[in-house]
Amino acid sequence: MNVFDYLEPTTQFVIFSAVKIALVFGVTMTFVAYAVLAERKISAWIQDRVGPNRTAPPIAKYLPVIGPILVRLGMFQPMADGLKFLLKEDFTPAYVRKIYFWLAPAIAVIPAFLTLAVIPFGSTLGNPENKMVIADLNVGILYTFGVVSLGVYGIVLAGYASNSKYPFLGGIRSSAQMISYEIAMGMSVVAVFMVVGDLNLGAVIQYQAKYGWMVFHQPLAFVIFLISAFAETNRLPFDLPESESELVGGYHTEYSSMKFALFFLGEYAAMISASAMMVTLFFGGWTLPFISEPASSLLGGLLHIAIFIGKLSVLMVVFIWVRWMLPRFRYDQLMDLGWRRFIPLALGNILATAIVLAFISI
Amino acid sequence: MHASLNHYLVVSVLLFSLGLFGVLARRNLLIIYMGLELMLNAANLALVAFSRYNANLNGQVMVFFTITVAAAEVSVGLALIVALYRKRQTAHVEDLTSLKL
Amino acid sequence: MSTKIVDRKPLSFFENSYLPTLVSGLKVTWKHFKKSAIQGKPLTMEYPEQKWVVPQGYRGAPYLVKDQDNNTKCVSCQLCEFVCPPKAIRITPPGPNGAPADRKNAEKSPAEFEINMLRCIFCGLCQEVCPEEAIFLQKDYSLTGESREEMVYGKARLLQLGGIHGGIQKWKHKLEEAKEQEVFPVHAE
Amino acid sequence: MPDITDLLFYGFAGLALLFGFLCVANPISRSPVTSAMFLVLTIVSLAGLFILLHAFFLAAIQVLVYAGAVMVLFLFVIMLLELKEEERRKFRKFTVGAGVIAVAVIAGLLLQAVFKAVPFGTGPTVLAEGLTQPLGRILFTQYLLPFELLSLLLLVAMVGAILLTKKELK
Repeated sequence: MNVFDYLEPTTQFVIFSAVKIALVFGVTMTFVAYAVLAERKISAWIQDRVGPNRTAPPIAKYLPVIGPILVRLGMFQPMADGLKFLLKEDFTPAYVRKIYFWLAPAIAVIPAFLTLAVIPFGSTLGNPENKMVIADLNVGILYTFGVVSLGVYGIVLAGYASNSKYPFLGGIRSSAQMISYEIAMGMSVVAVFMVVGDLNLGAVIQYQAKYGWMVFHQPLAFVIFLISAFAETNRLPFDLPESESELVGGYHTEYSSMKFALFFLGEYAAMISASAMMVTLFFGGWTLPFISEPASSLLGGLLHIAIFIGKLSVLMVVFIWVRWMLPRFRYDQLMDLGWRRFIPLALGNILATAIVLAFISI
Repeated sequence: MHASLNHYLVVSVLLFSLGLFGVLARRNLLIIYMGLELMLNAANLALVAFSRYNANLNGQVMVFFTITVAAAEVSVGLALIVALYRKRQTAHVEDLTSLKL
Repeated sequence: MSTKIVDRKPLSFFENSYLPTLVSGLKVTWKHFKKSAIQGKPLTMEYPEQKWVVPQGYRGAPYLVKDQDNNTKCVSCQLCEFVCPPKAIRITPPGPNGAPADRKNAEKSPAEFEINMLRCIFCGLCQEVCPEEAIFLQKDYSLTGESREEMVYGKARLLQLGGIHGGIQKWKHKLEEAKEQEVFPVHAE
Repeated sequence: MPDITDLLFYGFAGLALLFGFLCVANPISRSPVTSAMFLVLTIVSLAGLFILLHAFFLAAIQVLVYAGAVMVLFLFVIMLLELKEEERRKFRKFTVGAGVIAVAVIAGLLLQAVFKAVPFGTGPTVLAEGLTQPLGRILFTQYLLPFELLSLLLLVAMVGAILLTKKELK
């Protein structure tokens, strides 16, 4: 720490930010891998199956009690999955539009990770200056929406580049779906920011620490945000862009190997960032009702990060669980839900919030 | 040389010229439309730069309005192109020569 | 016949809110989750450790069998080769100078007897047609190999896998069947 | 030595101009999708310039509305119309020549105006900060009427677009 103090403030900032970026990226990647495992395990359990329970590296034998349990839970499966994706044949069909075909998976992944930059995933670590957020923007939420809205390009371009029917339909569907639900999503959070009075996500968390979680202030906004998040991340019941029973695989029908894995990664990273947004906006971020002060010690800071990750995990389980609860929506039903129910509801919510706030301020 | 108002204005002018070139030289209605968007964006850049260097937020408000109007304009314009395409099966200005549909 | 259009019951406001569907979906998923994750009773079996109990009359892989004296029952008549629909069986007869059968009541045994398990459709016609009851569909269902050549089972392998088909002596049950048919049930008409 | 914001300015400006050029006059591809993608990149670079001008709100809006919605609409229409035929047509020499001349004249005029108006490298030291709150305040006080009118304009545009794209016009 002392060596650090001799450096210029700018250099310190750059180094600290780089470390944070690397850590967040690494943790998110790990989280994605284990989210896939959780998805497979929970899906298996809900379908009366066992799920991955075999994959074991040679070291698993030497762990006395915990080894077999970890293997049973499939804890080593993500490594095998990753390796498999890397080693599979990377196949590019002859009729695709090559440049877009190669670019699309990358474009699908990047926005999901960029969103994480503004999420405050902890209070402070070490000294009070070290805020646990990569970019403390005063337009945090607008940045998020801007970046999320770019996420659609990956899918649309994948559909266009594949130059075949099903991916094309998937791409078209996804472009309309994402634009529609973005509106509902944006409208729903407007009410939240009206209550808080600041666009900075850190301020939102401070407000919630003081007055209780936003989900109790704005339940309707939360419901709309949650369901729109399902639509934005192409999760069931809104997975129309990839719906395997209608469009084979939708936009990623023609993809294989690492390029397919990137789409997969993008979907889960988008789920993680949507969950992180929900934790921050509606569930008090890193705070708990009895832990609301920014941490003074290193341990406290780590505890806050752990709280954040815990809340995130719960929401991820919700994402996974809902997949088996509801059948897929029809396309017209999806549009109907977005345009004719959620947007008016969100607008009404804004109006009601404004009226209540006006009365309070008088 | 430090970036000043003029730097931004020059970029804006060049961008505007590129958009204009697109409108004049391209034959595809959609790309002509993109040229228009480019010109609008160039104007936006100039307005934001003016706003910044005159310590006055009016320019930014103007840009806000421009973006909104552009969104409305694009939705109507694209709807027109789609309607035209339905009638004529083309979005190519050279093929759209008659006054009546 | 014309299509009958059934009127759907219009959904009430409560049903339209998706809430009942959500609750019932949660109920069903939770029921299954509880059963397999918490009580640890999934429907599936863990294959290599737990094995499926093969039912009577299961038609698995066809193997050659030996009789009670450990002699090859096959007499190389080639009926199974002839009847096999996918042409999975190939028999090389011993020829005029071939080795005689290793049992007394037979003239010859096959020099080579191959079943291509990749072609076999487990129809059981070979078992049906065999006059010597030398080939039986047994209970093996998991046949694996690393190459196509490996999946062509030779005579030695088939005999070893088939083993001794205990108790069955040639023609014995045919005799019993014949005896049964001699005693016609007399119906009082 | 130029500091980091200047470097960023030259970077973003160069990128914006490069992508803008590739959007309207791509020497390799005539595909409208390529043009649209380069326009998206131009818009994102411009958002970078907006950030350098401390117009954070507008930068976010630029990406959100232009790149996220308007350009997706463009792509949607391009894919809907399946514009394959147009890709193969070549530029005509005459139109390109006329275009270049017209553009050069207008650009020259504008540049001359720019250079005459303010000498290079000067300007007031007090700079505007395009934060969300002051922008919102001015929007809802001084510019309230235009703001409300805009909402009407958006409504009209929405109705118009729906009517125009309907299958049969009555």
